[in-house]
Amino acid sequence: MPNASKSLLSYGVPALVLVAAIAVFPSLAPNPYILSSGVIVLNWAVLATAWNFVGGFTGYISLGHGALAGLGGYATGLLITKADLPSFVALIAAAVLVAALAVPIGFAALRVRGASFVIVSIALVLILLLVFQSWSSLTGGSRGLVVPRPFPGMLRPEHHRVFFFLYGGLLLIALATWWLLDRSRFGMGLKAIREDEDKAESLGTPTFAYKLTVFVISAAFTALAGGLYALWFGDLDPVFQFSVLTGSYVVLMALLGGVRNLYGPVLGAIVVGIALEYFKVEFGNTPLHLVTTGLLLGLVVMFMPDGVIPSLTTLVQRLRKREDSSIREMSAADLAEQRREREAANS
Amino acid sequence: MRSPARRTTWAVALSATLFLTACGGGDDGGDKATGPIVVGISLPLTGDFSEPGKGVQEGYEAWAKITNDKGGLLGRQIELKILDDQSNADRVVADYEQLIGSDQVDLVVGPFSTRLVVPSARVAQEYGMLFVEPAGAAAEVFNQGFKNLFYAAPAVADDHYNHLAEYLLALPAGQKPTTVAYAAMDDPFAQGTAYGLKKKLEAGGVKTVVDEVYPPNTTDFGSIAAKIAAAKPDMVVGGSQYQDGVNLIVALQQLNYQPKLAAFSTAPTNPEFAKAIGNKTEGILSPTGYSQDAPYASNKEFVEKFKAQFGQAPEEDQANGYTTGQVVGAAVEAAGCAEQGECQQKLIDWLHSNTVETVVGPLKWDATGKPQGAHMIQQWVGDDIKIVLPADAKEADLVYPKPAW
Amino acid sequence: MLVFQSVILGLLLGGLYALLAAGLTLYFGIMRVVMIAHSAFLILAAYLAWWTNERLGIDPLLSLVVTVPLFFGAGVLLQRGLLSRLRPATLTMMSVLITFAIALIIEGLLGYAFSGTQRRIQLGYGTASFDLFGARVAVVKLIAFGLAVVSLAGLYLLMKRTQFGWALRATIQHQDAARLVGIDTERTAGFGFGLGLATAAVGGTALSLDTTIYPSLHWHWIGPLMAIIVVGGLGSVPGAAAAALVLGLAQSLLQIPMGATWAQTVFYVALFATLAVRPQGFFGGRLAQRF
Amino acid sequence: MTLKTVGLRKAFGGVVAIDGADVEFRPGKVNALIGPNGSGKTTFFNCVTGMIKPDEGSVRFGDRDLTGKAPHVIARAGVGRTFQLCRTFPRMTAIENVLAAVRPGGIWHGLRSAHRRSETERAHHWLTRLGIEHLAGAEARNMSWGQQKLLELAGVLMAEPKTILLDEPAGGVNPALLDRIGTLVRELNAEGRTFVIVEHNMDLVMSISDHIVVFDRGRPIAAGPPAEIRADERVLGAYLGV
Repeated sequence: MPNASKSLLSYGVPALVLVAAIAVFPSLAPNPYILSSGVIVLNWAVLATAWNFVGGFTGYISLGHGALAGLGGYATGLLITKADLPSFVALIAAAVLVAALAVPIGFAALRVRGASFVIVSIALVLILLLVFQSWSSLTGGSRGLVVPRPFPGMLRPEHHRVFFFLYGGLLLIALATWWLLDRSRFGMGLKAIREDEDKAESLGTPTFAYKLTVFVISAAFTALAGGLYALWFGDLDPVFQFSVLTGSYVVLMALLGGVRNLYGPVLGAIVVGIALEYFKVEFGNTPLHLVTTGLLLGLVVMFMPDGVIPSLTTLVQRLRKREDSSIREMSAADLAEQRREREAANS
Repeated sequence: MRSPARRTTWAVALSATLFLTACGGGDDGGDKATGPIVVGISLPLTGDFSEPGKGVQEGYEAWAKITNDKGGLLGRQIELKILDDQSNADRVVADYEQLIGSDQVDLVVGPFSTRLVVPSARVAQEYGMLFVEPAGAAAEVFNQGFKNLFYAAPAVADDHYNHLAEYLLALPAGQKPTTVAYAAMDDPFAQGTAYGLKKKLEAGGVKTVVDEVYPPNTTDFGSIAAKIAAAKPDMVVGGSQYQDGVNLIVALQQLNYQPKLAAFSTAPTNPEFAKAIGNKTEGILSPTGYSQDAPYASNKEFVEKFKAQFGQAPEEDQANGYTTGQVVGAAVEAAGCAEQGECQQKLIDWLHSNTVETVVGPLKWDATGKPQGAHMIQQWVGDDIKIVLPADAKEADLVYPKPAW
Repeated sequence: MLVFQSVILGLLLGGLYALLAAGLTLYFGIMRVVMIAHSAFLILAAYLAWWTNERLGIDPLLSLVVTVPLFFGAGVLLQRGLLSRLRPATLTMMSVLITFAIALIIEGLLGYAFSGTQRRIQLGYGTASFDLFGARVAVVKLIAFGLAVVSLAGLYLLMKRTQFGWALRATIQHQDAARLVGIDTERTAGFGFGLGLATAAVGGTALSLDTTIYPSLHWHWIGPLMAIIVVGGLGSVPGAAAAALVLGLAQSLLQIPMGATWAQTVFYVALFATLAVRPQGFFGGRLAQRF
Repeated sequence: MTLKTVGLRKAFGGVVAIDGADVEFRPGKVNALIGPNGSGKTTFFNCVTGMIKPDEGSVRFGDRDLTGKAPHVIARAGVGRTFQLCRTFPRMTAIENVLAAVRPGGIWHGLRSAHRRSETERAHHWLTRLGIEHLAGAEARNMSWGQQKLLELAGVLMAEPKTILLDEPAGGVNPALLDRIGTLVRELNAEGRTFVIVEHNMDLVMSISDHIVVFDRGRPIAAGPPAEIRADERVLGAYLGV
């Protein structure tokens, strides 16, 4: 089967590169700060990949995944502090909880088509912010929640290294799941929903159940990323956990990298994550970050809805083709060949 | 069909390289013993806390300049490295991570706002650094078990109103306020001030009739004011930052509610305050940790040189930044060192067992880094705000009941 | 007494919600677009009013002379230049993203120009109030309410009585049919957007009279507004207005037992409940099916 | 398995699109549904296939009540359909377009590869049958209108429906393709599939259908074999607006 070699090349090789990069990065990082930036970038990568379960497969855009991550973080923290669960048990339990909560949320958001999903996703961020700020007897409110260290006494650089690998593992699991779905019948149905929901339904795809299922999977991975962040970072504050900005960065990353490709969101996360960190170090933070994010998001949506990287590669390919043809001497046979090709493509 | 696959491969490989190289550029510090002492600070220069953040920044800058003009610390010049944390907790951690791990600064001092102090103090703790901070006044800061943290101000939030509580509880039964309404921002500091007073007054038998907590972004105070006005308490206490205090006072005035006493934290000491509420400031009380007129030795110098440097007199935020500098400076001079490593523990040990003279008076700390003092109480009298408590520092007498606003 | 006071406050607030929700309903009617940036423009208008007062020392209400036409133009540009260029297949999702991006840009620029500090207009009559059957009514709140009512009434008359209003309603109800009877739906849609954004200009000025503003404040408006148009049923302006008054009143009354923060959740509870139980809304509106 | 409706009614606001329609299609035959523009044919299709919920009345397929069921339930019950303006999945290849009609039953089944041998072979079979096998790897959006129409039909057939509803199969296709579609419908019908066709092209309708239902103002006004319908004055009246 030609498919096998294709998928080996397009999925296998990048996977090896990614695994190798994750494996060697901590030993190459010159100082703990760089390592911690690496953890942050991996966190983005997991979030963007988790987001892409919904965004990439079904075409439904969520601006509220930041809230699901925040929920995962708070659930993890609260299960450790209030229920005395061991850190990583709490992490898993939190992901299960958030996935369970995603069912009613998805029910409200996905029952009708169109913008209601986006609206619910934004509303989710705003309402969770309100609730977590106000319910201070449980969440600590604006005072924040301190999540106990999973490895007490571990020095900070070592702590970063451990979490870098944990995040790396989570990313690989998320990618593997995405790949599994992508090639499955379930995934085919989801992609059909993205292309034409009515049509998919008329062919017998239970679109609502499919959308809900994939939303729950996405929520679970997002919650895992958020929970891991809580364990790594240690301090949760509603204002930052339930920020609209988190969701918009994730959307930007996924769209930038390309939502139709397994590695698109990872790529987007690496580019945007590093850029965020770089601009912060070089220029400090100004409200212009918002402006830049907004502009980029607008540009991507208006001109490159398939993602910047896919669009650029198409452009490069087109340019290269043109160069090829101008440099090479054309024979009549070549021209005839080209014409035949074009006709075949048009017929 | 091979080209899309190859494309993806290249793109991933490329980005991985990018990822590795982009992260490769950390610079190391210069000569340790003779070069300048680099002090790393992260401050909210943008975002929710940008206004006080900039105030604290001026305080730090004034401290560096004044100290450097006198020859620096241990004969070394002070160099400030200030990063902006956008009022954001993950930024503040990344900032200190960068300052300590990548920029290899010699000392770090604190950011602004309680909610940023705890995460950043933990970074400092886990790198074994001393952490003196100008803003973490809430009780939470001191029960995290930090051993490296010192709050460079006279009192924590809960103790700000101590002098006022004493005064009120000492009043004869007929005059003593019997009912109080509290409205506090859901912020560890602001709420701490109001609840500190509430706890003491309740213990003294004064009844709480309204107890409202509002989130930091509240802009409409109509209904909270309505509730307070309807309960007609003798006294209203606002646990406020700045704008929320102004808004609440305006909303109360719109309802024509006239309490016998009104106390608000922070807002009334702001220079813009009187104008913001249309000069209807009559009798409003506020605790303050700093006064330009305070008689402490270094304060005169501070006010004078600050005016020369920035063209205006320092406020509390500026004084807090300056005080932090003074505390760190004193520790460095005493320990005779200022770099990462063992020296940090020496600095911490020295501060735990000594008193430091600052522009807000002598400061000493308990084992958790909590300062042992109380705030002065100021009151608006005419067009000016004057110290009225404690008795030994007062510029005017406390007016009670306060005139109508 | 306290209840009565809260009812008054709730109605005054509901008026403003109604005006802003009317704008949001217009956009949705015209293009099935959920305009996330609506409240960002609201805050922008409030900042312009504040700035007018701060810099020029004139009454903030006078800024309307500039902001209303300005926003109208911006609305037309937004529709013609951006939204009408999106592919119809992905219009709903992408238009949300575009308007979301615009909201971010406005918030960022406001933060850059005026910093994140909270601002408030200081008016001579800022604390003035009068007594109404035992409740205190602040003059500024009444002015804001008056502005909202006058604009809503103007909008209503425009929609019902003018040629343009007919064209707009025809475009909303059936774009193809409207085109068949010779209405330039493209142009009408552009003007409709301008009109919607003009409500944000009026609303922002009204808002600036009595509240503190800061760049990220718009998030605290867009949530309730989205809830209002969903509960109202996404169809008609009256539906949105009714939902606005009901929810505004509910928020104000719930503040008595629940406190300010929890009371805000009433909007989101209403939003979720409506979508889960009755997606077509509670106040009529035919468009909700495809929402 | 007879597809029929009883007293079906659907109104949009004040406009009644279907007004108490009782229709019964002949099983195993090619049925046609004709009527002037705006007589409610497409709305009727949408009600039958669950895209729109009817206000009143019922839809029955054999002994199953399909009234108000979700479209995918109706599809799974054995009623397939095409759309008036042909709809394919534009950014999926032809073979994927057909494979999308495979129904996973259960979780494990759903997680299996979408490109399993047996199903891929079946999909290729349908592409070959409809004469577009050479385009199997092409994305639908790059195909011509006629090719997309055939592709849409291939997808519907992949789902193995017992009854197939075609909404204007002749719309916008050239005469050669029209012939092919006509032949295909007859062939597929001969293999035991029931067809219901909404169509304006009277030549096609008269040549391929066994039973014709005429719609006017939201309800059937006549039904019968082509010869009978051709002679019916009411039908002429409906078309001419008399």
